[in-house]
Amino acid sequence: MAAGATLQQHTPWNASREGHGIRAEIPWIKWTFVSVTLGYLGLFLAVPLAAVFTEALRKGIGAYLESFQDPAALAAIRLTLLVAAIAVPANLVFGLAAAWAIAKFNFLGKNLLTTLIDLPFAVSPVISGLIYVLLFGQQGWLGPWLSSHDVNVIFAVPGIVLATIFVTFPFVARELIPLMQEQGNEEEEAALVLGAGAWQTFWRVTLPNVKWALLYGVILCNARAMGEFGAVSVVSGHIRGKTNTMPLHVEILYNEYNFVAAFAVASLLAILAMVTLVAKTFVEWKSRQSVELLEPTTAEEV
Amino acid sequence: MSIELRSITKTFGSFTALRDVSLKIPDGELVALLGPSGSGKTTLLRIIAGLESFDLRPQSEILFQDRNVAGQCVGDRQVGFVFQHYALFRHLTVMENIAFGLRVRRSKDRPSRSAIRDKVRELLRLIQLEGLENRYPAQLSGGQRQRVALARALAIEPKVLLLDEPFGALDAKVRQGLRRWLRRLHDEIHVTSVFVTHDQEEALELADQVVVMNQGRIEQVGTPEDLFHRPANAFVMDFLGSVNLFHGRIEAGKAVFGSMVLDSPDGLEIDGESAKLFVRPHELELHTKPNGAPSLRARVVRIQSAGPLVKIELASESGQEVQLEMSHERFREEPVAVGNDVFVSPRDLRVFVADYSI
Amino acid sequence: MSLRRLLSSVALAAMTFGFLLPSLATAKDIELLNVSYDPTRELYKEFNAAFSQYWQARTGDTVTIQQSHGGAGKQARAVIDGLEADVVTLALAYDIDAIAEKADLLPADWQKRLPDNSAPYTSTIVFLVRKGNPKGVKDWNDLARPGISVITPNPKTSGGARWNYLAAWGYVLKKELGDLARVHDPKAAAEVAKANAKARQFVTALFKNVPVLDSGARGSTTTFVQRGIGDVFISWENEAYLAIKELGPGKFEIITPSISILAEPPVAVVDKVVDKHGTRSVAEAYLRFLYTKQGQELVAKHYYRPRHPEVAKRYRGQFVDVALFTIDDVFGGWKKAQQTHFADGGLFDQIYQPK
Amino acid sequence: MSHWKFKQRSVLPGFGLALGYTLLYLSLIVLIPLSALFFKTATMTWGRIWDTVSDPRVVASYRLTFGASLAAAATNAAFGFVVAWTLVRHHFPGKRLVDAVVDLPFALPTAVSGIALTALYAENGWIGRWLEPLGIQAAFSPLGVAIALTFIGLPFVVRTLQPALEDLDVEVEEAAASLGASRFETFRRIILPTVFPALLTGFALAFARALGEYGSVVFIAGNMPMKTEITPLLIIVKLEQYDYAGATAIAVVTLIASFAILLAINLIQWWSGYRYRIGG
Repeated sequence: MAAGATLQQHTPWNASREGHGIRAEIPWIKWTFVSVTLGYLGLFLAVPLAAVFTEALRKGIGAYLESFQDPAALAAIRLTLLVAAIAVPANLVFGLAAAWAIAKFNFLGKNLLTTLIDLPFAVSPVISGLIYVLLFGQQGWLGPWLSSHDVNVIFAVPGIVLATIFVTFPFVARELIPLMQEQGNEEEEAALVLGAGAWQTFWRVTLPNVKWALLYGVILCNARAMGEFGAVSVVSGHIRGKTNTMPLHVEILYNEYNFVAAFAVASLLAILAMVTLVAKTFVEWKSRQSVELLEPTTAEEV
Repeated sequence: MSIELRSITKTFGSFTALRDVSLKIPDGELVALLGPSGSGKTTLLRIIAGLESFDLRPQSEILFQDRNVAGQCVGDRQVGFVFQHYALFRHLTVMENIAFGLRVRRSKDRPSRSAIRDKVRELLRLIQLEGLENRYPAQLSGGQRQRVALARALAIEPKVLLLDEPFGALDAKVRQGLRRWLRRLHDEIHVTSVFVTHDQEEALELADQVVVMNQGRIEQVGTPEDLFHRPANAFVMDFLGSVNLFHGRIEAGKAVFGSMVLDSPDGLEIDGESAKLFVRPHELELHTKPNGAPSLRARVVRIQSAGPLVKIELASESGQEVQLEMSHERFREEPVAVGNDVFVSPRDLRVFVADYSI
Repeated sequence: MSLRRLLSSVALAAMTFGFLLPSLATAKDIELLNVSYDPTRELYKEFNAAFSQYWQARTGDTVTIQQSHGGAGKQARAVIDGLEADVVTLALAYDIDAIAEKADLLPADWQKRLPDNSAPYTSTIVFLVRKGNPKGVKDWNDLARPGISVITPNPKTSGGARWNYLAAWGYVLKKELGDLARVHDPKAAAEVAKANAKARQFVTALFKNVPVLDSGARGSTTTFVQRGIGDVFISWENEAYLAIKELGPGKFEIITPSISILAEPPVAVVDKVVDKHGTRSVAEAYLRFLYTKQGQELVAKHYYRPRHPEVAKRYRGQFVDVALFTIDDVFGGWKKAQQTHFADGGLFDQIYQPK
Repeated sequence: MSHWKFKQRSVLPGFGLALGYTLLYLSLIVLIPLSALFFKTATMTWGRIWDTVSDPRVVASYRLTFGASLAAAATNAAFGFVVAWTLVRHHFPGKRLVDAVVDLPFALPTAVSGIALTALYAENGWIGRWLEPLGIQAAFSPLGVAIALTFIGLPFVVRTLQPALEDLDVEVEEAAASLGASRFETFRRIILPTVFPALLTGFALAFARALGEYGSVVFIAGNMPMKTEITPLLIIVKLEQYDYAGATAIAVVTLIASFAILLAINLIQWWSGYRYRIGG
């Protein structure tokens, strides 16, 4: 599903794949490919990123740093962290449960279930927000009851959390399912034969085997949770300093002609994105290491 | 501990993996489940272990030493299971792998740390991998992994040891060595053991008893000698070792295979029934002239004398390919060359009616 | 095993997630939420501070006013859906009507509760052009000229854009009929119909010149000022002044058309919410403070036209004199205007209907 | 078949708990809220629903959304192939960095992408100022929408193709070469058909993602009725006119489209066996 969803097979800088023998490429073809790649990625990725930082630093580093003094900006950062801290673990637990059920067992409707888990990924963020308005809004099913019990869901933190959970719903599960399917059930069976209980098998065998994929899913999930705009925008209420997450705060600052501050907060999100990429690369590297350990080695024979 | 299976059937959807299988394995024996892939042997092994359920029918039972264990879950059956691909825990060292079964016990049953360490040491000695206890599975060769898997299974002191294609993933030389080692190990510890294999040589060499399976059924149970010399049916005959097959029919109480007419064995006197003659290559005699015995004319196509036996490839008068083996002495007595016309007569006869075809 | 410990605590957190979070309003100090529209951000930022001070001096309570800004339609919808606004200060009476009608949070006659139709300040619609007015824009009819590029937000989503649209429409009626009073004269019905047809043609031509329809007034300002798109920007008067002040002194000029609409952005206390929060008195005081001399000064400072005669007089120089008509005068009130022009399938939609 | 059972029996524990929790969570977070959409739509008559979803302005938005998504996904399929190929087969300085940066659109919040792209492609932006003299209007045109959608869809094609290209067996290529195929022939007849399911999956993922995208598009689209309004924006517009039922009716249409694409993706993967290869 999601980008880079195929962690366990992904070995981008494996030297052995560089073309030699039959795969040797004529140099001009190779360099055409490389330049098209660099050009395309440069145009679509590097330039926008550079634009964010250029705009943010337009009035100097002082003005840039000052943008983070604003209590509303700090509140937005705090809220974003809080939302991610709730949404990510919730989806983590779900992802483990779903992957266990789907990867380790055969049952009727498994394909449908897999598709339904993917669904939030393909649903427009606008709709993701809208459904919670329909459910919890004053005109919705539960709104009047909630309001009479003085519980705020929508236009408050719970609504933002729910919308965030919705949009990041499939991430962990989608990382785990293919890997756990590929690993099969033998190690778990071995543990059971050896007398391990259900939890022991899970904690001691299954979890260590998928920990890198799990972490990878969490990283992607977290990136999206912190960066979601559309869905959160619909349920937030945009109360400055209270229900604005960082992406919403960017929009607000932008609309206040405070471009430096807007791009400053945006650059913070961009830095988060880059940290995500670094973390992701690290996890890929670690997991590939553990995969490579599985390749047959030339250890001495019997 | 003896194992007894009574009337076990297993279906996966519309596919029947086991049909009404019953089997008794005496205490302390080393038994092979032999059969082609898809014959149900691995399913049977997994059912014994409790890794697979079987179809619930009132007469179906699994007894360990006369105790029905059908309702018992896998962890409580005290079986040691060696998986085909070993299923070693890749994130644990050799030592941790072997100790796993002891460490996951409830605290009141769990041996002390030092007891576990001693046990692991002992097992490492048994599998001859002392000094490798801190390696990870990925850092071991195939044969080493195999032995670690075995040690891990033995650590819990199982009443029954089950091995799924234990040497399947190893190359020929390692396989030979491990096979003998396993036999010696079994003679030493004498735990009832069942292993699955599709390699008849392995089964015949290693096992006290061999269970030949085909299409979810047991075809024959017996000692290696029984099976080889007294195969119960065409399948067993064909499956154990190479064999020449001649097609013929029963005519006037005789089995007719081209120019060769044989006395029909008992119970095969129905005229017109098609018959099959199975003869192993070493059971065929070769003569340059007819000697009175029923024989087939054939022409020598190829002679391969590099090896313990001389292997001769012949083409019969109907064009069928016939394989023959003889000793070097016999070959020297009556030498033939490619292109010679010769006469071939079977020493041992096994004619089966046609309900099995190759 | 640290991974294990981490995961257990995470699992625990997950089980207690979301629903158990305490609702937010537990602060001891008084909090008010003012849900407002796009161009009032700067005004209320300053006004809130002033009111807090005033209220503390009078009662000793500290009052913190939370702000929420956005397109007026979006904001009204949020209140309808349960955003607990103590007061709403929106662009159009229609939006507050919608709150009254759809969510019944305040009485239908809310507009009668405060002076001047509950609109403590007014504004109008003017043009912002680039320095030196290179396209020579003087009045509404220039906007429909071919080759001119006009920026306005989308009337379907922006309150300000509806004012823009209606001002343009009113300009044609005035030109055709001479006197806008005749719109409601039954004897002039035929002429009015003809004038309306002309107005429709004109507005259609005008919107054909619009290259970007942003969803809110602020988006349009950015497009015009920041992105450099368009020759004329039809804008709130205060937004135009603010844009010049904030974004490009010396880069833009304001052009006042011969006639424009009197925009009356209304304010109201949301009864059900203040009763629930127990904030009625402070909310009412907050809105009434808008009408005080101090409030009106702030209003004028942010380029809204003050109602207070004294303040208005003082700031007369700041605002150009322009003939203004009201929406009631020409369109018979918001409800009717909304129905005829902006509802789905209304006149505005027909502009974009393929022929 | 009379033999099927809900679940094949297995010795592994925890199926009930895991599936139960999965279904509960799925229902609470996804299914029940989504069903609200259908119930709200059901308050309208069929005629009203049809009028709403077939309104010319809405239809124009479908056309734009589908068209731009298709164009973006196709662009990504073509260039994504080149990128994936380069990253798998070639070595060049900075390759690690390039590989890591492919996921940027995924990690970057859409709002940030939106304002950054708008700033770049507007007439006075870094890129827009070069396009303008050529008579190309990038921002505030369907082209702008396609640019934003290309940006967000970029990782999908690359990331689904990469493993498929890596899995290619060098022996197969050698076999083709030994049979006399040229490099290009080998590519066209052997490599392309082998990785085609992955390419198709990547394309469909990018397409599905593009259909629903909102945050990065609204800034750059210009939002002209009939011209540059995307469907998710129309949902917002309907909402802001207090037309909940109308908004949900359009939402249902897009939801069904999303679901259909997802099913198609799962079918492609089932068909090619490329994703859910079950080990052993």
